[in-house]
Amino acid sequence: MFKKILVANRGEIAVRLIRAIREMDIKSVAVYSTADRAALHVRMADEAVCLGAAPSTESYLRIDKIIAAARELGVDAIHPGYGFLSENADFAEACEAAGIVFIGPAPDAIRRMGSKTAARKMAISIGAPVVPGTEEPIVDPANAREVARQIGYPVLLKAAAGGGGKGMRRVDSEADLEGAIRDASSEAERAFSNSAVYIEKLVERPRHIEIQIIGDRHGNMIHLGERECSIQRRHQKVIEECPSPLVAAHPEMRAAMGEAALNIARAVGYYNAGTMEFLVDAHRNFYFLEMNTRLQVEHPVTELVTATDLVRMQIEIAAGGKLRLTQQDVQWRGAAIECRIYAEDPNNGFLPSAGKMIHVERPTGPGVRLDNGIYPGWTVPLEYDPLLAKLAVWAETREWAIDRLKRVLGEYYVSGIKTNVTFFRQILDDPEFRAGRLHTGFIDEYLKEREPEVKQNPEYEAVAALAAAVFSVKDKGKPCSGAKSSSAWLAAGRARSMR
Amino acid sequence: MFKKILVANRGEIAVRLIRAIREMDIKSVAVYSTADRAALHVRMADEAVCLGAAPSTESYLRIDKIIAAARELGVDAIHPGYGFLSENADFAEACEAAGIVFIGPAPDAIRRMGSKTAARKMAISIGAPVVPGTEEPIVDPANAREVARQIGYPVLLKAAAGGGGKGMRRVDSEADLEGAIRDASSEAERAFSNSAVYIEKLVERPRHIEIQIIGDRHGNMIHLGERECSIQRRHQKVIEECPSPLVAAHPEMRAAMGEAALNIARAVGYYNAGTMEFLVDAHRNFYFLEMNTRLQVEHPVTELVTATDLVRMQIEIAAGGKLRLTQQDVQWRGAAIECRIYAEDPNNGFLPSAGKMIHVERPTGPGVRLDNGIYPGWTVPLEYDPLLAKLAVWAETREWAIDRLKRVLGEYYVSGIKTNVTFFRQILDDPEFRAGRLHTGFIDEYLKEREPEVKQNPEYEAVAALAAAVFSVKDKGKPCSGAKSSSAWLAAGRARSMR
Amino acid sequence: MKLLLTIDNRPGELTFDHNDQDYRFAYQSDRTDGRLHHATVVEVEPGIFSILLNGHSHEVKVVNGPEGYYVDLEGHRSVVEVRDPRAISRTGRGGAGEGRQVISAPMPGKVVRVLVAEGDSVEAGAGLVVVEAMKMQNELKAPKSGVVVAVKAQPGATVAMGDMLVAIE
Amino acid sequence: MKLLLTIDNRPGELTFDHNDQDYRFAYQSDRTDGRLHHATVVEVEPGIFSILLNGHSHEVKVVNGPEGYYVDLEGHRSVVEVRDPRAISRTGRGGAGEGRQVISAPMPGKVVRVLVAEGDSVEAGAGLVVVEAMKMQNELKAPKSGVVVAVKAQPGATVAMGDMLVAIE
Repeated sequence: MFKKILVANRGEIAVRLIRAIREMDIKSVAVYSTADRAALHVRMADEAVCLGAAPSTESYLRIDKIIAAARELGVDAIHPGYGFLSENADFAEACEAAGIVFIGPAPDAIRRMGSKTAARKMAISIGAPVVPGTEEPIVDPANAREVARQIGYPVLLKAAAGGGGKGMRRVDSEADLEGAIRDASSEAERAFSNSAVYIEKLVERPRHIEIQIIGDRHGNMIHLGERECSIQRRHQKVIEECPSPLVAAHPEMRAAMGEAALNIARAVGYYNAGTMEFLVDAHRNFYFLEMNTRLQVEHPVTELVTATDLVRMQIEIAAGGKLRLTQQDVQWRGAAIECRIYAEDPNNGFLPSAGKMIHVERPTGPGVRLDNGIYPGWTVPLEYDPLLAKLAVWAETREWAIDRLKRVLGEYYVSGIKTNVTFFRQILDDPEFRAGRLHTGFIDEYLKEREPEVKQNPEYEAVAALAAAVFSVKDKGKPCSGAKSSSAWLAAGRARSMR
Repeated sequence: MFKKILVANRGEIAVRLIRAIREMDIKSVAVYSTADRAALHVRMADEAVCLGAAPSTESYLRIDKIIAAARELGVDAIHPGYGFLSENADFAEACEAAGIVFIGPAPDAIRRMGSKTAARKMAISIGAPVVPGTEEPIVDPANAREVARQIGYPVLLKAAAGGGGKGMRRVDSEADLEGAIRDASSEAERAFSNSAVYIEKLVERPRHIEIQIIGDRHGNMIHLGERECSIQRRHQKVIEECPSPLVAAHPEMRAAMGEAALNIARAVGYYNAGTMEFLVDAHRNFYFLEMNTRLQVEHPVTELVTATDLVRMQIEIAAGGKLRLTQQDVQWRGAAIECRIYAEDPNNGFLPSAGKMIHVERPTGPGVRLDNGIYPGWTVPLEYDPLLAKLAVWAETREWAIDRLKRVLGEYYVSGIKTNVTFFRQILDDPEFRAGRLHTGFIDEYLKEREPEVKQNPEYEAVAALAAAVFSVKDKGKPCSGAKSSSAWLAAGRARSMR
Repeated sequence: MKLLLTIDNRPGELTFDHNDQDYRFAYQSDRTDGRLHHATVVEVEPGIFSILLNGHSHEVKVVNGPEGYYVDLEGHRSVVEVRDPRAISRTGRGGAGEGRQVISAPMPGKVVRVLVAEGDSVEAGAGLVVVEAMKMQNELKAPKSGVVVAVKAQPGATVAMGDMLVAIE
Repeated sequence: MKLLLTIDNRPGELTFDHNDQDYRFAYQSDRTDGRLHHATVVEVEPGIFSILLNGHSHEVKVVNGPEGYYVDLEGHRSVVEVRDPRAISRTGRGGAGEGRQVISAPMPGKVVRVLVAEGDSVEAGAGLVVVEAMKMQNELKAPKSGVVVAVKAQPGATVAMGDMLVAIE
C-alpha cells in the first residue's frame, strides 16, 4: 500500500480524501494556493505545500508544480478529487511519467471518454442508447424534415459549435421546422461564427439519473446502482438521491442501466471509479449522455445506501488491489439524500455571498453525513467554487430521509454569509418533490410557480424583535470585541445603502 | 400518532429523543432544572418547562411535577430515556393513570424484571442460563463445600446484603474455603450489619455481552443482535461494539443468546425496547445477569449495524403500531464502535473535570455518528452524570471501524475541561483490543500493565513552545476580550497552585 | 426602555425591561397586538439567544449584517434595524434621491462586461453589468426603467461589495 | 524576543521573531537541539494555530488552564508556562514548603467523608477525604507518608476547585 498520497484539490473534497487516507494509516499531503493557507484541508493534512497565487491557473491547475512537490516529498500516489485536474489526461500521464500513481483511470480512458461527442460515438458503436439525432450538420431542409420525422417531434435544434443555449430551438411540428433552422443558424452564426446546427430528439421533462461504476486493474468491474440528480439549477446539481424514486418504483431499470454503463466502460478498458450520466424520459427510456471519469461530488449518497467507501476502494484499486465486492455483494438499503450548501443568496437571484463565517453549526445525531470544508472564522475565497459543504442523510425510507434532512437542515447554521439552507427546506416540503416527480426543470418551475410560505406567527415577530434589541444593546456597549469585523460590515453596509 | 411528546430526561439522550420526535413531525417538550436553563435539550425542544432546583430529587426525579407539566401542556406520551425515572414502575403507572402513554414496557414488566434477584429467579424458572450458585446464605461449612464442589472452583463469595465489592472473596480451592467464608462474613457484618454470604461461580475474565430486544403490543418480538460492552471502568461501560468480536467469530452464539433473551422477555409479556445483559465465559457459555427495561445508552451501535432507528420504533410501538420488521428482516452489516466521552481526567485518577467548554469541535465525514449534549460555552453542571457525548463510527469491518474511530477522535476536541478522548486513542492502539480479546477487567489490566507511548518528537516540542508563546504574547496584550473567563481560570489556578 | 425597529422594512415599537434573564416586553406592529409578554432570555453562545416565551423554546441567531441585524429564527431570516428614539439613527442610511437608483456590487468580484453606456435608455430587467465571483457570472439587472446617468464599472476591474457600478434615473 | 518556558515542567528557552505569519524561531531544551526553524503560523480560530514547519502541518490548540497554558497537539496535552525574562513571572506559583503537602479539591464538589484527623500518621496512598462531584465519589489519597497537620474539610461542605482540604507534613 502507498505510504504517502498527495491530494491535488481543495475544499470539502480535499478534506474527505484526507480523512480516507488517514483512516488507511497513510500520510496525506495537501496543496494550496496563497488564498488557502488557512483552509481546512491544509489544517487537517499531515503535510502541506504552497503551489502559488490564488488563481487556479497559478496553483491548483499547475501540473508542473504539483508533480515537482510530489517528487520532492516522496509521494507514492496522487488523488485528483473532482474538478481541477481530475479529468485531465495530461496530468494522469505526467503522474505516470514521474513514477507516481494517478488514483483514477488510465490516461487513454480519460481521453476516449472525456469528449462528449467521442463518448457518444463510442456508446453508439457498442449499441448503448443515446438521445436519437444527427450529429452531422443539416445542409438540406428536405433531409432535415426526414430526420425529424424519423426521430419524432418535438425535436431540438442545437448549434454544432455551441453551448450555453445559444442557437438552440425547440421544434414541435414540421410546419415550424424550416423557420426554426433559419433562426437557429443565424443565432449560431452570430454567437460562434459557425451556422451549423444539428437535430436531436427533445427529451421532455427528463430526469438525470447516473450510474456509479468501479473496476480494478484485473478486469473486475461492478456498478453500485444509480443516483437521481434531477434537481439542478443552471445545469448544476443541488440535490441528489440514492435510490432514484423512479428506479425504486421500477427496480428492473437498475439492472438495465447498470449493464449499459458497464458495457460502455468495458469498451474502453476502464478501471477505478467512474460515472455514466443518462437522461431518462417519461416512458423510462434512458439515453447515455456522458461519462465522468473521476469521483463524483455526490458519491456520499451511494456510499450511504450501499455501505461502501468509494475513496478507499479507489485507493486500494490504484495500489493494484482487487475489488473486494462482486456484483452480487452489492446491496442497496434505505434511502439517502444530499444537498449542496452554497454561499449564495436564494432571495437575490442566487448571487454568491462572500464574507467571513462567524458561526458554523454542524448537525449531528442519527443518519447524518456532513462533508464540509469550512470552519468558524473562515472566509470563502472568491476565486473558487462556492460549495461550502454537502449535507446528506440516510434513513430507512425516502420519506423518513426527507424528514430527517429537514431536521438536519434546521440544525445547520452558518452566520455572516448567506446560504441556500432555507431554500432546501422549502423544496423538501414541496408535494411534487415528496412524491418523487422530479425532472431537470424542477427548480425553474418551482421558482416560477410556487410561493414559499412565509412565517406569519406574530410570536415569531415579537421574539425576533426582542433578540435584536438585546443584541443591539450589548453590541453598542461593546468598546473592543468584534470591533474590527463589525466596522468592515458597516462599511459595506453604508456602501450598499447607496443603491 | 402522538401530537406532543414530553422528554423526561436531559443531556445527550434528551437531544437524541428530541431529534427523533422532530423527524416524526411531533412536538417535543423538554423539562429542565434551574441548572439546565441553557442546556442543549432546552434550546432544541419546541417547548420547555422548568421542574425545579438542580438536585435531581427536586427536578428530574419529581414524578408529580412531570405529570402536572405533561397534563398542562396536553402531552400525549412521555419518553423517559435512560437513568432517572426510566425504570421506575411507579412513574410508568402515574403516566397511565394520567391518560398519558409511557414510552416503554408495562409497569408490571418493569417491576418483575427490575430487581436483579427477581429477574434471576424468573430466568431460572424458564430454564435460561444464569451464573451457577446458591442464593440462600450459607450456614453450614459442610454444605458450602458441597455446593462449591458442585459448581466448581474458582468460586466467588458474595455478601447477601452487599454491593460495591464489600464482603466479596475469590476462592480458588477447597482448602481456602472455610477461612474465606469467615473473612467475608465478618467483613459483611461490619459493612452491612449482616454477615450472610452466598456462593456463586466465579466467571474469570468474563465478557459482558447484551442482547437488544424489541416487541410490540400485538405479541410480535424480535432481537436485534448483541452488543459487546466488556470495556468498563468502575463497572461503567466506556466502549461498546456491535457486533461482538467473539460473536462475529462464532455466529451461532447470536441466535442462541437472542433466543434466550426473547424467552425471558416473553415470560413477562414484555413489549417496547429492552436489553438482556449476559456474562460470557472463556468457553463461550453465557449467563443471564439482568435486564434493562429501557433504551440503553449504547443503542447507537445497534442502530448503525442493523440500519434501524430504535427510538422511532419505540414511539411507533407505544402508539399502538405493529413492529415493521420480522426476525428475518434484521440484517447485520459492518461494524460499529462507540465511546463515551466524559468530562474527566485520565491522567489524574479519572477525576471529574468541571468548567466551561470553550471550543467544541464536532467531527464529521463518512461513518460518524455523534450523540452530543454540549456546545461551546456550556458549563457541565456538577449535579449530573459527566457524560458529554457518545462518539460512534460505522465501517465495513471492525479493523476499519477502529481506524476510523481513531481518525474521528483526532478531530474531536473540547477545550476548557479535560476529557478521556486521548485515553480512547491509546486503547484503540492496544494489540489486545485490536485482536478483540476483551473482558470486563480489560481497563484495569491496561492501566496497570501498559505504559502508553509518549510523543518524543522534538519537532512537536518546538511547535508546542511556539504556539504557547504566540498565544501568550497575544493573551497579555488583550485588555478586554475574554478577561472574565480568564480571571476565573486564574483564580482557580492560583488556588490550585497551593497544592 | 423603548426602541424603534423595522423588521423586513415593517416598522414596530418595542418596550422592554428586565431583571437578569427575565424580560417583560411588548412589541407593537401591524402584525402584533402589542400585548405584554414575559420571557427568559439567555445568550447561550455569542449572538445566539435561547428565548422561552409562553413555554415555547425559540433559538434566535443575530449577527451584524450590511443592511441591519440578520435575525434567524426557525429557518427564516429577517433583517432588523434598531433605533433608539432618544439617540441619532444607527447608520445614515438612504440618501439616494427618489428617482435615482444606484446599482452597486452585491458581492466582491470582477467586472466581466458592461452592457450599457451613459445616456442609454433601459427597460426594467435589462442587463447592465456582468460581475464574476466564485466562478459564476452574474448579470445585474435594471431595477426600473430609465436612463443610465452614470457608469462607474470598468471591464476587468475588481470591485468590492457595495461599490457603485451604474446609476439609473 | 526571548521567552523562558516550561513544558510539562521541563525548562526551555524560546527565541523568535516574525514578519506577519512568517516566524523564525529556535527552542532549546534537553530534548531539542535549538536549531533555527522557519514556520508560518496562522491563528485560524481563537486559540487554534495552524503551524507549517518543514512542510509538516500541525494544528495546535491553546487555552488558559489553571496550571499554565494547556497546549494540545496530536492528541497529546502539554502544560506550558511562559515567562518573559525581562518581566516578573506571570503568576506567583508555588509557595508550599518542601516538607509540607497541601491536598486541595481537584474539582468543585461536596465533601462526603473525612477519613483522617489532625495528628494522624498516614502512609503514602492512604485515603484522606472523599469528595463527590457529578454522581461520582472520589477518594483523595496521601501523596506521601507523614503526619496530618491540618484538616479543613468538613463532611457535607461544598468546596470549590482548589480549596485546601488537608495538609500533611
